[in-house]
Amino acid sequence: MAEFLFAAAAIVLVLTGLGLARMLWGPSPADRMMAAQLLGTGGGAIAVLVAIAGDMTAVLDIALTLALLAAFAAVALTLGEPGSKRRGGEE
Amino acid sequence: MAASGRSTTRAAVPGTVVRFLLFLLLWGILIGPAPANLVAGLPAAALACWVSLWLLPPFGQTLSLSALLAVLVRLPGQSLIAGLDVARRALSPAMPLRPGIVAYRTDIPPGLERDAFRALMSLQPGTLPVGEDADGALLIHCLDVDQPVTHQLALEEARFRRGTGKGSHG
Amino acid sequence: MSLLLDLFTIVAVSGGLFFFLAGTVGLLRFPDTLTRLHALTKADNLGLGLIVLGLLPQCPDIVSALKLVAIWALVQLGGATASQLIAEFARRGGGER
Amino acid sequence: MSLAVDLVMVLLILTAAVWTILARDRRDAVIAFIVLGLLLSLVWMRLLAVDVALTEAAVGGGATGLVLLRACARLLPVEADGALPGLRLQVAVGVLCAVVGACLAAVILSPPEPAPSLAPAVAAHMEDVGLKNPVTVVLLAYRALDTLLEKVVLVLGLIGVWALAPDLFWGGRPASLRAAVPSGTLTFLARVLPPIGVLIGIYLVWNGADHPGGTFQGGTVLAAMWLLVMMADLGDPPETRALRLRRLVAVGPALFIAVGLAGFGMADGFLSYPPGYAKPIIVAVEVALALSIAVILGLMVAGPAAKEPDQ
Repeated sequence: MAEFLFAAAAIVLVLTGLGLARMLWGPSPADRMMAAQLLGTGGGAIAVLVAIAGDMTAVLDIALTLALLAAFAAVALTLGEPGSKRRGGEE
Repeated sequence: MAASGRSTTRAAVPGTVVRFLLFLLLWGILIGPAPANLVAGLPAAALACWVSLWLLPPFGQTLSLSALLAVLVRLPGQSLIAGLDVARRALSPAMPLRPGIVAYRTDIPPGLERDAFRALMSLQPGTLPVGEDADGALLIHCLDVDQPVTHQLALEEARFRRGTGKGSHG
Repeated sequence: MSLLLDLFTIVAVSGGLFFFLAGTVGLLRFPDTLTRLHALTKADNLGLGLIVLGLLPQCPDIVSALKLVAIWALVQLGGATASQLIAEFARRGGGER
Repeated sequence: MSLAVDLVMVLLILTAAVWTILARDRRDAVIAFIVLGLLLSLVWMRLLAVDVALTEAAVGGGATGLVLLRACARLLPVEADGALPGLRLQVAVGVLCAVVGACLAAVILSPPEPAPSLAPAVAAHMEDVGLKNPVTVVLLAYRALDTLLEKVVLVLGLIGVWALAPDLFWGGRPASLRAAVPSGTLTFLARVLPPIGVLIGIYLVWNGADHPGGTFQGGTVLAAMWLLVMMADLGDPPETRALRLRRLVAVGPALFIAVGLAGFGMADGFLSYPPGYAKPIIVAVEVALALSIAVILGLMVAGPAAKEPDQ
């Protein structure tokens, strides 16, 4: 069973990793941020799989921290906003 | 949380106790049942309870726990339908999408209650709240505007309002 | 019994993988920002949910099982709010350059 | 199988790292850096360094994005002309970075064989301290001086940030962190999440004595919750001259130093603990440090005072 769960974690890594293409393509910061969100959820999934498969319950705390802070990158996005219009005129 | 919401001060006490116990329960889930950890668990739960009371003062209105539970119990099922819906559209070669924004007028007053409803909406199949228009109607982005979205949302709203104790008398 | 539980785990975790696949495909294929957000929130949240569900029978004790459920609940809350925050941001024009 | 996983991780890390450098837009670079942080957390998990993975998840997932995106917002008015540095400067910076990178690579790729390790020595003396997490034992017992100086550096960093304030504003409030456009979603999150985050932050600190976790992870989570509240406009950044605030900033390092000095009288010297009391002392120091770290990190993101102090 552990073998299967580790393999599943590897597959989640590959699948969420493919989402990084969105980080490269964009076109907007919102799209790029989605790659980070995807990796947050995927990272949580990988952590729970590894924790149970490897019988390392401490790893669950990584998933817990990732889940707790899942929305923070999206929240932080609003911080950079006052300049977003100026930014557009610049290039 | 308490059944008698008429006097907020009297209702606040059991509400506070319930919150404290819930945080203590969460502490137990985090660290395990060993009683030695209560040394830190009791002050931690008290602090969390204090933060929660500061950020989210006890409601002056009655909540129907059973109706709220009914809303929460539906979440996993809704999540399944929503995921299947997205998967079907994403994986089908033709990619059937008719995305668009629908304005949905809600009776839920602005504030925490409406924000909670919006969070619930974003977990529903095919809908994602993206803001409000000048008149205060919710703007809902839909994967398929041909679906009876407003009808479905109205049903959800009725369920949600039963949970917050306003459904029965409008 | 244990065989049945293992089967349940394999089915649920595989289902979770399927939805992670669907989410990534949607994120890459869907034509515009807001539509892609649907793929992100809904498919991946379900993916994580199914993986958590599948892992429940494999948990060494009840505490870690409850912790898994707490992780799932936090991800639901995070997904529900993050998707709206990104949507609001994109609609205000922060998305375009 | 495991080689393939490693290759995938390396590929993803390199993608995120290179994109962080190549991205033209500063905000795009920050987003790539957030992605890099999440990936690093997974790498540390793969290396079974759960403590480090936790730190990276908390810092990379919560704090870095906030700090850097806030910096982006502040830099925009300053660099509105958008002039790129001259070619010669670009080349010079590039060459310097390449040299540093090559040196680091050389150090990492050529360890003595077998790699030096003090792990057996730590494992042999774990019982003397009474904690079960070897990382915490090293950080707070054997290398306590490093840990102490790390925290003092944080305080110095905060003083440096505060010193950026004009004289007129000294002691006043930092600029509001409020989002440019108020959002009900943000308010909702900031009302619901912080109590849970406070509990999890305390858990990470408390659990750190015997299991992976610890002051920095917990402190970062607490700081993130405080920042969330400030961003949702449910609380303003406090006046930097507030005595209570400054006490919180100082309490962790001060207690640590006090314990260190007490070591002269009660044990073998500076920062040594009296036998039998190591665990309670370390836990008390950890709690105070977590509090200080949370406040310091929050104040660092909030930035220097931007208003005159209230009369």
